[in-house]
This record gives sequence, structure tokens and C-alpha cells, in this order.
Amino acid sequence: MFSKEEIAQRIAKEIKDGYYVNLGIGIPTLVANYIPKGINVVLQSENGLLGMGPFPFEGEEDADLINAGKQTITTLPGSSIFDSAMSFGMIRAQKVDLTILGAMEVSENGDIANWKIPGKMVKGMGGAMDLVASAKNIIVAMQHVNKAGESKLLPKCTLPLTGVKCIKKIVTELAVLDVLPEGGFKLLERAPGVSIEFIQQSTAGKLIVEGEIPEMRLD
Amino acid sequence: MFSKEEIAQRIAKEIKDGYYVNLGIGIPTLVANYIPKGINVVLQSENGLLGMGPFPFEGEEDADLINAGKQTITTLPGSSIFDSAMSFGMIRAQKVDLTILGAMEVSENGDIANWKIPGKMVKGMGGAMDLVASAKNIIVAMQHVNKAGESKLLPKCTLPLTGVKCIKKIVTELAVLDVLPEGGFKLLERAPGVSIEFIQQSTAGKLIVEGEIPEMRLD
Amino acid sequence: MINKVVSGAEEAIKDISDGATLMLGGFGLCGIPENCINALVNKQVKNLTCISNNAGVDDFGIGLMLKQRQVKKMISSYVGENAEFERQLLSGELEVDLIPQGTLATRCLAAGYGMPAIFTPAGVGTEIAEGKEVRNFDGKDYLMEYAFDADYAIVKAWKGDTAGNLIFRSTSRNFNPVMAMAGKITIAEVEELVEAGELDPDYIHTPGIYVHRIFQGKDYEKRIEQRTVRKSEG
Amino acid sequence: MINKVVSGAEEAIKDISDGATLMLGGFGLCGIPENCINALVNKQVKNLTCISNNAGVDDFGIGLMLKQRQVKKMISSYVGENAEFERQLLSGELEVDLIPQGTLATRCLAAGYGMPAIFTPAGVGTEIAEGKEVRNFDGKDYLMEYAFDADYAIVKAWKGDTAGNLIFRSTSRNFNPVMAMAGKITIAEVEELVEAGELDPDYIHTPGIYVHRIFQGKDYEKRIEQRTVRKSEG
Repeated sequence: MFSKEEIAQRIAKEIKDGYYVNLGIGIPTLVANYIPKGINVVLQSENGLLGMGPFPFEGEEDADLINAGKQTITTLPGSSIFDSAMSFGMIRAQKVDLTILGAMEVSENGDIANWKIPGKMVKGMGGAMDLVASAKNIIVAMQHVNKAGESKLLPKCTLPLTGVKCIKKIVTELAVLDVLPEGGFKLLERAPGVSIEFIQQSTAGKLIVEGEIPEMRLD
Repeated sequence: MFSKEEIAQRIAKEIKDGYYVNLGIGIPTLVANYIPKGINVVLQSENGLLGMGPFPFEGEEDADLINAGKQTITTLPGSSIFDSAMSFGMIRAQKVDLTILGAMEVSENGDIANWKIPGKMVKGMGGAMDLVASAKNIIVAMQHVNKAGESKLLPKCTLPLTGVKCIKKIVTELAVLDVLPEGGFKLLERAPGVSIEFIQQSTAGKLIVEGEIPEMRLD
Repeated sequence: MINKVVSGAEEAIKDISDGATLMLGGFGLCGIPENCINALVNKQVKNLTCISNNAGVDDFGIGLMLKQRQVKKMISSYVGENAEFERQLLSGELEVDLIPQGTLATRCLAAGYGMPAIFTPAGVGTEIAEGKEVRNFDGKDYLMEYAFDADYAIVKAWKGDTAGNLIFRSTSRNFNPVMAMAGKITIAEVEELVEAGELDPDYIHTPGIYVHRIFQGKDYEKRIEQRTVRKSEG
Repeated sequence: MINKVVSGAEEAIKDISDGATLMLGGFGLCGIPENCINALVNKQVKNLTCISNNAGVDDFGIGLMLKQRQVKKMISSYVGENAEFERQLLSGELEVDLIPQGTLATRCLAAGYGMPAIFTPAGVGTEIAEGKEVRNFDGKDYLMEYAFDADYAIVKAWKGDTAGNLIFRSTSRNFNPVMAMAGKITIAEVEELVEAGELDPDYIHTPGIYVHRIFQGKDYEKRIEQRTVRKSEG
């Protein structure tokens, strides 16, 4: 089984040279640490920054320079700043090549739920609904099952939706899966030491297994 | 009868302290020369400038600094530059207090025609349709009759329209008139030496004359 | 130029009365109009509808207004950092309208650009689409969302001039320029107020035509919500 | 950062082929992409649809492309300074779609901001409303106008960096930033190309994400259309 760090590391392999990428909060944030050397990638932060750099050194924090998670960050040479309308404008216009975000549930037709649990305090969707409705290429980083041991890859989401038919790829601690346009989770890779049977048991939605399923590789 | 300069001078009296004003090409451009001393007015040029200044001194022309008539101009302290979308955004949002433009015809219900003559080469409407459709306060500067001696203040425009029910006030070489919401040209002032009868003869649309009609004053 | 300068936050907000709809710039605690918020707290104006991406924290930003129960309704995209907010929401004292962040920004833009409505795919097929018009363009569904209608927009800029022109610094820009365009009356507080002519016209983010009142704020705390650092190298 | 630099105009436009739809920045002759226009003339690409506020003059700007009959259709707000244009229009060789200037700008913005359509009051009740959807909001009628769909946007900036960030100078900004956002592929020529990091992130007008190719142009003529001056005082 993969750790969160390893999930992030595996997702980083999906990032190609020249990509503009938006990283959500949680595991997606960790992806920044594993972007392959030698490729040029620009991170977009939806509060209005292209070219997000690492956290500042101690004592160099700037209250005016934060990311969408409200963390103090830095810029890089070539960065640009813009307002929230332009930020979501470029997201909506699909100028951002890849969006990586977390989820509570994903359904086999690509619906995602990640913003609201009935009965619990609702914090809000932030930019998630804009991102999932707009992005041409979304990868979900998530745990395959919840703390109660129930699958989060479902025939149909039970929680209020964030977006419909938008998720194309999922990376969990157990597997890499594509969500097929016609429906179903197609198993692409499995975590080292994890059996197809275990993935099948952990997947409530329709799992499609065809041919040899290689182990996930991180190098 | 008023000269073009005098029409401009009379219109300038309508400009109030704190106004943002857009001036069209022709007589409206001349209005800038007569803005009352001691009031603060900002001229908007729809190609993307607030705070249009006078023409540059010889030798100081800047090819990158023009007005909507493509004339070389200058900025003033406090000027700002913006793109065409924002320029028409502020026009559409009625942030510009007063628009002054020319017309070929105005109808008694406030329609205006000023962009196209069937059978002649059409140059285009430029920003005129945006301006007349958006402005809360439009003054038309025009000749009362055309070169053939026909009235340009009509029951109904004969030329293709630029905008409908948008003109509130007209200043011509003969008179100042309001266009009433219920229809009709209400005579407010007459040029020195011009009789009401002459204005009546020169006005094909419904002219409303009530009470004493003072002479136009320029001081 | 038209002079927009007022003496300070008290004068800037003096005509804001109970029941007003306010837009407040900022993202989290970054770029919020601290001086005006404090003045609104002191003025104790009530029953406000606040359009703001976030709702501050318990003891800073809009949280200070919530604590005094000055806010009837929040229109935000994310409100998660505030215990008093949660209490009022669960007790029914506070209405909350949660809308996607991009929709929030674009409804401001629409107001500032005189567009009565816009189309966005955000929220299609979700509960926030309920009651809204869905329209298909080129095979994709969009929601029609209306321009905001706010009595006041209150923003914070880095520099401003007496003509009302504004320049924002770094990511404290966020919602400030789009809200500045969207208020019927726009109030700007700035860290540094200069004479008209001192700012380069090419680098002004918000032209003065959108700003009705401006003043130089004081005692900015600029609190950091998530102080994250890396260790010095070597 | 992602490097967007190409060697020059020829390389920048090399894949533009017959029948393409181009946006060309500029207002009159101010801020037009002179280098790319010359390269398009040399390449003799044909049957172009050009979206540009104006159509140049007989011997400069888009006029050079018209002279060679490279343009099938112009989409503009004002085309009045060009005799060859008039000849082609009257003879039926050239199609022209005249649209209000604000509609032109906002249809670019819509494309750059992923909004399929916008509402504007411009043209309501006139012949340009024919066949268009009219919709009433709050008692006022608006036309629904669609976002542009352009294969290429070709713009001219003052400064740019290798990451594609652009800064425009004075009123040569005009349509350039909105078109830069609106092209499927955006080509920017700049007077001065600098390394990423040399431009202040706060003052960038067009973020590099919108720009696909950039190069430093040469031999800018920057012709003035209406040279108007006042006499020196004293």
C-alpha cells in the first residue's frame, strides 16, 4: 500500500513538460515536491498567482503572498499576479492543463463529492466546483476506503456532488484507475504487494480488469 | 444661429463637477475646450484611457498614446490606462456620467441614427452602439437640418438605428431640446435671433413649446 | 482629476446603514479592509449582507462583525475558520449562501462590467444549480448566474492616489479589484495615499472611476493565517 | 517557467494556414503586431478571417494583407480608413461583419474567461440585433452575444519575458490583452524581450499562461494615423 507521499509521487509522474497545474489542499499539495527534474511546470494558485514557489525561509514570510490554502509562499522568476476573476477565467477557459484534488467519493461515471457532509458544518466549496467543472484533465488523489472501511469508489455518490462526469483518473493507496467515458473504474496499476482481489473488494463501483495489471512504479 | 464652436460651448455648460465624460468625434470633441473653469472633469477615451489631456506639443507626439479618434494626445496627472474590455465595461456599467456624440437623425422618442447611410460605404459603428445603449445621460450635438435643408429631428428615424429610446437632450445650431420620455422634442432654449417659428419649421418631429423660451446663453 | 479623498474609515463608512449589502475584499485574511471593518464594528451597524470570499476568523476580519451579530447573511465560497460563525449558523441566527469561488468573482466582474448575468459550468448537476437556469452551449451545460447588486464595495489596496486609482500588492489583490468595480459606492483604504500623478497610468489595477472614497489606513496588522516556512539552507 | 520564445515572426506564424481565423490586436494603427502582419504578407496565406477592431490603412497594417487579397472576412467595429477595403467590399470580394466595439472586446474577454456568451445592451433595436436572442433583465433589453472562437491571437506588447508575460504601453494596450486571452494559440511580439524574473509580477498585464509564442520584433514603424499637436507656448 502507498503512503500519502507515495500517492503524491505517483501522481507527479502524470505531469508533463510545459504544464500549468493547479494543486488542491491535502495530498495534492505534496505533489509539488515530486515534480520530475528537468521539466518546466508552473503551479497556479487560484487566489491569483501563476508560478507558485516553495514556502519562504523563516523570517521572510510576506502576509500579502499566500496560496489558496492561505499558506505563506514565494514567487519564482516569471511569476504573475492577477485578480480572482482572471484566475477563474483562465481555469474556466481551460488554460490550466491539469488539476489535482482530493475527494470524499468518486462515482463510476466520474462524479465527485468533496465539499459537504450532511449534518456536519459546511465550510464551503471554495474553488472546487469551478475547478472540476472546467478542467479538461483532473486527477483525484484519495484514499480508496474511508475510516469505516467503506469504499469511496462508488456506483453512485451518496454525498452532495461537487461536479458531474468530470473525473478521468484516480490515484489511491491501492491503485491507479481511469474512469471510463462509458462508466466504470478501469484498473491500470496496483500498489506493490496489493492484489487485484483486494482492490476489487475495496471498490464498490464497477471495476474493470483487463489483461496484466502492473505494479505502480515511482521512479 | 450657433456655430459649431458655440454648440460645443453650450453643451459644456451641462458638464458638472465630478463628471466622467466621453466625447465623440466632431463637435463633441470641441466641448473639451469649454469645460467650465474650476470644476473637475475626467475625459474617458474608449480606446482605454481615463484622464485625456490636450494634444501634445509638436515633437512630443507618442504613437502609443492616442484617443478614440486616433489623434495623438496626452495624459494628465491621475490618468489611468486599461484594455478595451474594461473600457466598455465601465461604459456599460454606467460609470461614465455623460456621453456627448453627434447624430445624423434623432427621433421624437429618442432613437438615434448615426452610423450608416444605405448605399454609401459603411465605415462601422465603432463604440457608438455601446455608448448609446449604456449611457444614462446622452447629449447629441448636431445640425438641426441636413445639407438638403431637411430636418434631422424626426417623428421616426429613416436611417438604420444606432440605438433606441436613449437620447435625452439635443443641442443644435438653433435650439436646446429635451426628448421627453413620453415622446416629443421639448424646446428649452433657442439660439440668439432664432424664432420659435423657424425652429418649428426646422423640426419634423413633434415639437413641444410651453411658456417663455429663453435664448441660449454661453456665459 | 476628481478628488476622492476622505479623512478616514469613519467618514468613509458614515452613510452605511442597517440592512446594507456590502462587498468586502480579501482572501482569507489577506488584503482585507482592516480599517473599515473596525469602523463598521464601532458603528455597530446591523443586519448586513456581506459578500466576501471568506468570513474572517473569530477575532479578526469579518469575524469581529460576526461576534457582534452585525451580519444577517454571508455570501461566501469558504467560511471554515470561524467557531462563532458555526455557532450562529447552526442556531439559525445567520444565513449563509455558499457559492463557488469563481462564480463569486465573476458575479462581481459582471456588475463592474455592466453585464446582468454570466454563464459558468461551476455547480452544474449539483445542489447549487437548484432553481437556476441551465443552458447548453456547444454540448456543455452552464448555469446562468446574476451580477451582484451591492450597495457598497469596501476594498484594501497597497497604494492609491487622490483620484481614486488603486494598485494592489502581490496576492492581496485577489477579490479587491473585481469588488472595487462592483459596488454602487466603492470605498478604498490604502497603505499609502499619494497625489494624482505619482502612480504610473500603465500600472494602475483599478481606475479611479470605480472608486468613490479613498483614505490612507493605519495600524495594519496584516495577520498571517497559515505561517508556513522552510528551514534555512546550510 | 515554461519557455515560450521563438526566433521571430516567421517561426511564430509558420503553422498558420489558409482559412484560419486570426485575432489581431491594435486600435487603428496603435499597438498592431507589425512583424507578424509582414510575415503573414510574405507567407501569402489566404482566405483568412480577421477579427480586429480596424482594418489598417492602404499601405500599413492589415491593409497590406487586404491588398494581397489574403482576407476573406473582416470582423471589425470600424473600417473607414482604407480605399482598397472599400473596393473589395463593394465588389463582393470581401465579407465584413461590423459589430459594436464593446461587443467585440467583450466577446474576446468571454473567450479568454471561458464564458460561452455574454449579454450587452449594445445594438438592441438595431439591425445588428437581427437573428439574435434578446433578453430582458430588470426592465432593460440585452443581446446575447457569443464568445469568439479564434485559431490564433496575434498581439503586440511593449515588454515581454521568456515565460510569455506581457506588459503593454499606454493606449497601445487597447484590444491586445483581451485578444491575447482569447486565441487557441496566442502569439506575442514585443519591443523588448527579457528573461523571466525581470518583470514585476504585480504589473504584468497578460500572464504567460495565455501566451504560447513570443519574440522580440524589429524595425517598428509605429505609424501615427492622426498627428494632432498644439503650438508650443511662449
